[in-house]
Amino acid sequence: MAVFSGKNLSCARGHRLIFEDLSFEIKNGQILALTGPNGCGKTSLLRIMAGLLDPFTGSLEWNGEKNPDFLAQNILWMGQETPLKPQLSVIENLQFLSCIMGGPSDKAAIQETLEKTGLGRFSHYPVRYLSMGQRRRTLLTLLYLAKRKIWLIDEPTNHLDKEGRDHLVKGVMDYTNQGGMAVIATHRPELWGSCTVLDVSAFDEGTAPERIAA
Amino acid sequence: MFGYANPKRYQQLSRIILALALVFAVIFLGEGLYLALIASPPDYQQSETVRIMYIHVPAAWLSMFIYASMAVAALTLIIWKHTLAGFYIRAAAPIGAAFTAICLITGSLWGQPTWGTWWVWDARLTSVLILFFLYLGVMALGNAYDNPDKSQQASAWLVLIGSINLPIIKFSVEWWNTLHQPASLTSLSRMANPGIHPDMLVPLLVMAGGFLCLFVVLAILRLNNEILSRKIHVMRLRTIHG
Amino acid sequence: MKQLTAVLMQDLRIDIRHGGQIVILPAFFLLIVLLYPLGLGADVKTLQTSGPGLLIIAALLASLLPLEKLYTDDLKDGTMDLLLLSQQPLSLYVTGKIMAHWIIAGAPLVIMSPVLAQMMGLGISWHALMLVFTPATLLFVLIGQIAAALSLNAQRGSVLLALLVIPLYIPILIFGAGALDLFQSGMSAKGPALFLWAMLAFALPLTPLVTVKLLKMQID
Amino acid sequence: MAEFLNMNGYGFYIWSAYGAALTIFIALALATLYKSFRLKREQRLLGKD
Repeated sequence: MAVFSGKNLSCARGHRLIFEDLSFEIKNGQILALTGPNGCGKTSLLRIMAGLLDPFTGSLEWNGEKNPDFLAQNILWMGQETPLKPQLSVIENLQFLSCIMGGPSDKAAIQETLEKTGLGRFSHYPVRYLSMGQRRRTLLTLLYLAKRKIWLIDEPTNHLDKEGRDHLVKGVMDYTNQGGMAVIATHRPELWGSCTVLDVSAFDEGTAPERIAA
Repeated sequence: MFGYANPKRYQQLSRIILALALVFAVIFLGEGLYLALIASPPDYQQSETVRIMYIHVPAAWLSMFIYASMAVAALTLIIWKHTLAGFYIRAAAPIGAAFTAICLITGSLWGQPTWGTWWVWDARLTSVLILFFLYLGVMALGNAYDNPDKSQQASAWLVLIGSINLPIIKFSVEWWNTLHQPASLTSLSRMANPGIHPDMLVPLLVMAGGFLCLFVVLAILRLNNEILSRKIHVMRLRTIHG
Repeated sequence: MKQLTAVLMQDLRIDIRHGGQIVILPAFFLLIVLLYPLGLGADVKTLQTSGPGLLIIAALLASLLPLEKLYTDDLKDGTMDLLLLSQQPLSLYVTGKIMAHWIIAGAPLVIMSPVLAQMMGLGISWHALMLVFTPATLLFVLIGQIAAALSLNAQRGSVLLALLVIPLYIPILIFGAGALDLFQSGMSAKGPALFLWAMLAFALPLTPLVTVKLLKMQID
Repeated sequence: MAEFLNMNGYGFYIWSAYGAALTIFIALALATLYKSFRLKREQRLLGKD
């Protein structure tokens, strides 16, 4: 029963603390939804969890002890941007990204995962033909391919149509039901069913930070 | 690295150095100009135009010295993250460029009467011209970013890379000079630095001292500007984000 | 190691199959060399004396073209974030980028140089040209990589890039042109040619490390 | 005095050299002082609100 937690994290942007003394804890099979208005630090918190941004204070722990290498090996980051090259086909993009994230890079394995996320038919289409929803689903395929324990997804549902959104939510829910962990920065926590909600703006500098039982 | 290192200590220190440098600058330059223009004898070959050398050579020394000092500041910024060093690079670069420009202009004004052309592809002059572009590069990179920390880091790295390249450039220009130099020019360039005559050396050194003090004065003024503008940048961020 | 080939293959695919960069750069190189006879007059005497230098200058200008687009796409679309989490050192990624950059922007110039030397009426053997152009184009690529990483997030990047990079290209230009000049006049060009290879030996190991440091600085 | 200014024929070059150096220094000094004046004014404005 692994636990991924952060102790009194704070993040500085420019010369100001956008959030302070924030702690969180997430166990297997759980989804943590980060909410709060834009600019309150949701994305920055996610980037700190992913190790892409150094926190001003505080630390991240896996099963209670600091282990940055382990975290770096088991975190999968999906930001608001879509790291797909429009000229290359879906399979070529995924081959590259999967190779970077340590997943399989042979066509067969990728094709089979693409079938699972419903993009099998388009595997040889250049990405520029795909809609934004289909591109996000391609990235969801990468989530499966990379087999990483902790999924960090930033605003997955914006510019997605209904059908794309359901597909994504189902994908993440299936994953967490099988014991994975997911932290999602979102404006619509109700989409993600029974998930613990952490309002990042509550930890704003100066406001009294109430601990939210994770 | 919030703010900058020990501001208070820097404040008093800079005020003392500024005053001292200003006083010495006036003394050295006054004495130097007197020596250069009035007291020193004309050169037997170039007659009066040697007086231009009393600015040309110190300016060249200064432009090299300032770039070297920026390289040291770049090292301290990159290794010890000392933000004051980052401000120094932004403060010193324009002064270095100014000295290089003076060196080039006085060089061509000296070239016209002595060599008959406004610009002579002499090895030293060409290296100074390249150094001028290195300075422009540092200044351009310095304010190419909106995030001040990034622009400091980037220009520090450029100064480092430039300082590694400078000796290579100097060597290659000198080698190039031997390759393409028509015979007539070699005799002229020997005349350009005819083994400094002792009573010419004194005004040269005094003027160099004067330029150095002038540099210190300008550097400190510009350094204060950089620190103030960083303070305002922080204030603006704070007022906007509330 | 797999990541290096993955980056290399991806860049080559983008540039060759889709971007057509593999055609544009040599065409630009040829175009500049075409301008010289039009500008200087086509009599062999002038072309021969100034030919070697002009060839290297054309290679220098052609190598400026691809610099701006080197890392901007990867930074904007978030690939750089994934690379940081990829557990493999970033220098593999940068080395892959350097190899792809040279294959696209360097090798064609080296291959074309004998043809252009003939056009300029230079009596330089093709292996002398290879001996000089290979290190020269590699050095243009290496220093270009550092400048591209330096001016990554800057506005008006391309103008800034040229200003940063050309002063650093000057030693390569001098020794390259000097070597070709000596080769043409039959004298031994060991000195400058060796110096070019020495500069290459100096720059090759350092560039990936410095570029990684600069990219990391730009990302956070 | 005229003979001194003339610098037996080279006066033009010598004085324009010294003049150029002087103008560059003055320009740099003025730019620096003007910038510090503008920054101080900006700081006063910021200090108020």
